Amino acid sequence: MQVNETFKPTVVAFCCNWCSYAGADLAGTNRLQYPADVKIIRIPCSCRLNPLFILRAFQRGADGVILCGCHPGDCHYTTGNYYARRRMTLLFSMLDYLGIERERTRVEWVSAAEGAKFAETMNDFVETVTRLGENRRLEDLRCKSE
Amino acid sequence: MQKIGVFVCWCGSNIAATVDVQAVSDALAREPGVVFSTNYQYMCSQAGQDMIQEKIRELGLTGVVVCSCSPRMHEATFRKACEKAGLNPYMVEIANIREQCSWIHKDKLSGTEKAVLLGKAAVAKVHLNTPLTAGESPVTKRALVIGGGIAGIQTALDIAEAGFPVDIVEKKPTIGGKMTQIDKTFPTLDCAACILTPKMVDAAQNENINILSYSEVEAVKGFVGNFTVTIRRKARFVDETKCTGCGLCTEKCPQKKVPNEFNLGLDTRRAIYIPFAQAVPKAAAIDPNYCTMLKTGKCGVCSKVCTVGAIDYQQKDELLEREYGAIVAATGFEPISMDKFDEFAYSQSPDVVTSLEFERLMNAAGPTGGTLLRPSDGTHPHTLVFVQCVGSRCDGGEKGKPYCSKICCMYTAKHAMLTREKYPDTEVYVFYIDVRTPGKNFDEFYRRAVEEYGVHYVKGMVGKVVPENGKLKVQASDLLGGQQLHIDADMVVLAAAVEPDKSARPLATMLTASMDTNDFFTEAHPKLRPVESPTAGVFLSGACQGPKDIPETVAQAGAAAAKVIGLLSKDRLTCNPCVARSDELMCNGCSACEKVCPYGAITYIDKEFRGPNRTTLLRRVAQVNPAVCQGCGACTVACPSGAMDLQGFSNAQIMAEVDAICK
Amino acid sequence: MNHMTEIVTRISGVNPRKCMKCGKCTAACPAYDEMDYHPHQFVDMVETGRLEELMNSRGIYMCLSCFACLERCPRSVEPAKLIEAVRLAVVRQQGRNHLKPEQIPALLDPDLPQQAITSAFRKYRK
Amino acid sequence: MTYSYFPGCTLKTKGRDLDIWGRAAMEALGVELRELPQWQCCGAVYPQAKDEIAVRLSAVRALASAGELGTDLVTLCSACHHVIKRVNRDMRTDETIRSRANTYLQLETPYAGETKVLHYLEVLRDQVGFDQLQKRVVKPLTGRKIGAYYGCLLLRPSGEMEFDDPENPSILEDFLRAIGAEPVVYAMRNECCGGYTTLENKPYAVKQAGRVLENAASCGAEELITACPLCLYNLQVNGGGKLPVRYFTELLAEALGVKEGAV
Repeated sequence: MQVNETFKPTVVAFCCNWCSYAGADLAGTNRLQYPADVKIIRIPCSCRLNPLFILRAFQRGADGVILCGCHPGDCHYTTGNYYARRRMTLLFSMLDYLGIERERTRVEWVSAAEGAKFAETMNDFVETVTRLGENRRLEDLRCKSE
Repeated sequence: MQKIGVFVCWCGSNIAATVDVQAVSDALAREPGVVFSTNYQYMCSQAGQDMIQEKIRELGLTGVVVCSCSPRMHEATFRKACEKAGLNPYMVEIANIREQCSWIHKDKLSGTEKAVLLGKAAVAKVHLNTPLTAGESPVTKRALVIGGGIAGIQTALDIAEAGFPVDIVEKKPTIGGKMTQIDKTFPTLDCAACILTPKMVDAAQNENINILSYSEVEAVKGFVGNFTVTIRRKARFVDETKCTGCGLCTEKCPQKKVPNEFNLGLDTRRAIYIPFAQAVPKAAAIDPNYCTMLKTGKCGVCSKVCTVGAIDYQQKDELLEREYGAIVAATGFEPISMDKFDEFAYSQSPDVVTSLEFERLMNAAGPTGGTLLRPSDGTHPHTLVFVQCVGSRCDGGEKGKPYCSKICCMYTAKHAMLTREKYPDTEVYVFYIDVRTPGKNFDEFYRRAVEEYGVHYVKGMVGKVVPENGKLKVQASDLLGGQQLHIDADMVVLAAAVEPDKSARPLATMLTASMDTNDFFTEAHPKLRPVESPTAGVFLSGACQGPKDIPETVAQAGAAAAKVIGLLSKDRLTCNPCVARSDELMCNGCSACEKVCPYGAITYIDKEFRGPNRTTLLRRVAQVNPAVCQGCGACTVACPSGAMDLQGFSNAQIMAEVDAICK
Repeated sequence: MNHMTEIVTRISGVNPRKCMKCGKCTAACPAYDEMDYHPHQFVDMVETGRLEELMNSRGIYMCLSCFACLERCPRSVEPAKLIEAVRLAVVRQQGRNHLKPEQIPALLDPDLPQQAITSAFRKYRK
Repeated sequence: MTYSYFPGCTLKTKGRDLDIWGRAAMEALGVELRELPQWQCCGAVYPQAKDEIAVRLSAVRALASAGELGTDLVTLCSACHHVIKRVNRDMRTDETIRSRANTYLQLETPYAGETKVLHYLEVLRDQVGFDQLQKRVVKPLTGRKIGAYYGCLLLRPSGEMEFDDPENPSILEDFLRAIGAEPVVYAMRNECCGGYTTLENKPYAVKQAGRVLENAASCGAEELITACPLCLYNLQVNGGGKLPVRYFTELLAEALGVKEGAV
């Protein structure tokens, strides 16, 4: 497969405040490198992630979206990540139906102690998304100007 | 339109080395609504904070964006600074350009580009921020300490001393914990019982302390300042208030074959027992697994001999529900099981013991009355081999623990020294990987064991122990001597790794407190908040947070008590204002949000609304209790009508961030 | 990294840097007395690149492949795999077979299971 | 119950007894062991090097052929079990080895470690059940004090063999109890007997076999059992006859009353 060397994907990472955002901070503290294409948005819990946010990201040209939360059983709010997991399963199958490759979305559990896992996950995800190339843009037909 | 000020921090060279801070502040200056943008060496310094405050006053800023380190580090600092200058603290947003940018990207060009984007997202968010005011909640002025070892006792005593009532919940029939089983303490060699038991008595006599022994925490509800805890008081079949602790029943009980857990099974006790002479409360308990009366209904000896009528075979478990303002976890540790380490023949020979068992064998109140005898044949051992790091410092797998258990080097030196002191005719070998003795007078202690007491310290490990003809043939490496040693030993003592008590994990789940992969409680900050759990109102004391010796445990116990006292001395607590809010006009009363709320913060009320033609109609709408809501946002996604939103992380705010990043 | 160290770590899939020098491998080794270098030294010599000495040592043929070192290593360093890799690095070189077919008849014993010969061939020659 | 059976080369020659009694006993227990139609020597030692493919192939062939028959694969010799079990794991977990082996073999269906490999003793413990075995014993070995000799290959590396506790195994002791004997636990039962070096360094093999037997005898064992032809040879020949050493299948056949007819 041909890989466009200059293609820089836009990757949005939603991180829960308690585990994954702290995990991302830890990756930074340990100077673990991952591509600058990843931009993190802090949310209080993975269950705060409204599927609409992901659709919006794909509408606006994101090439990949990843949700990181606490490990099952370790949610700061006890059960939030379970809700997130169920919601994302449904959303991902819908995205698949819409023609967005399954690999462009991902859910990972990253604890506050897993700086290395965070960096590895991001490296792997960006590599996957880069390999897939530019995403087709989700468009809301009602909003189309012509 | 907001008037936004942007402040880009260099963090010395931490940010400035890989991010062109000037370019960032220049780029952000061109964002809509930004009226001021600058960069400075240390935004968090007094001078930096002064600059922000000055600009708020001078330009009448309505929003502030600080591009700096993680909000987990200094969000509170900047919010406080802005509040002092008259800006609502929730009008501040942090763009994390250190941990999530400058520290992970080496290329300055892409680092700068990303920093600009993160700054833009923060600016976009601030545009939609609204001033928030924190609510308040009352504080129940009573603390719960879970675990009655030295950590729990010290924490409780310190809290009680400050005048607040404390309950200690202890799962065993007596408080005291592991320290009661220890013979002498390093590096001073004073007797553990002599320093611990007076503290146990103090706890029992302190009118602010209520000891709930033989009890376990069953459920925890609520939040900081307002916990409701269900405690199971297990049936001890003895009325604690009547029992005088005379011990007659424990002499007359015909069931003599019960392994004595206090002596780690090295001897036996009766089915009705007082764990040890100085137990607190000094009251007997019946072991239902062994009591003939409870199992078959035939016996009743203890009831007949008890002069105060304290025996009650009908006693049932009892559930208590109590309110607390703060909870301290002090669940302590256990030595790991030696099941997976049978290369040391622990299961094959009674003369291979763990260090805690060795404590009992050396203790005057132990099974041998303080004379060191081999458990197999009761003879005096001449050659003893101590093995350190059994199960500590192992990499992964279920076999051992990845961490250093911290206390083993010192207690092994203590055991070796005491053995040589009491029995000069013995040869004592200690096999070590490293001797770790950082602590006051610790290394001196270890050196004394070598130099004055002639303990043979050998750098190396034991690879196999073979029991043969009454001896333990120890095969070991002597790395400095370059040889494989074969020692015919009489006893082998294993310094087993320590692990958190098994009750810690379910407790952490109840408390929603976080744990590391080894089941130690995680502290809120590894350096700056070492005795607090990240969950507000939950504090950590002793070895449940990590391996610790007694002085460290007591120090941490006191520190945890100080934090609890600080909390309980407040009458009201400021709540997190970033909580869910329901738009009553949009709410259709479907209950979807109520079902996903883990805190029960959402209730429904029937509210009057103005209908058409001057009618009024009652509609069922959701209401969030801001003191109970913790702000997870589960309800906001569940809400089908879009009525529920989270303040500080609203749908619009997050969408604005998404838009700023993807374009 | 030294070229031979690289070959040996690749063949074995072992990371000698995980070793914490506790010496449990050497303590567990039943063939200690037969060896000139010992398990913990094997690991150290691979890590520090002293492969030449190791490849010329008699000890590498004395390893029983009993996996006691591997089983009991607290850091999953697996010295047995390193030793096998060093042995292979030797016998894969032309003319460095440790066992030659013409040696066999003299070693035979009527009761010897052929498993012993097969395994010796597998281990000591290419 | 029907299993594919891989006897291995030694069990066809010098270790014939292990095989004959093993089959007779399983037949008596109503378990069918079907010898694989075509099998080759497993190689006798597990190739630890990650880049050795050729020497893994005969094990893969046996595994794939059992897989085609849709049966679990039973082995009896410790060495064969060790090799086949570990190669199977490689095929399951190591992508490089899997793809290279499949490229070599050109099997109709590529093999990826699907076959379950069982040791004869695991069949006895988990399929027949030691309690059931006990009921089928006609001549219990009452009063015989027997030490189980495990050796190294059955147990280690425990993470891959998943056979029993590597430092405190119990399967052979439980087996001995089931056939009415009194098991003797001794620490050297999982230490190597030195059999591999019998060609290279006979004096050492003699010394190490002696250590094992000495320890077993001192703990009260009057005879030893093993599942490995090389261990048996080494303990018998190099051990100097201190204790009788037998295959465990011999005692099993004896207890089930099928020993005489089998030979």
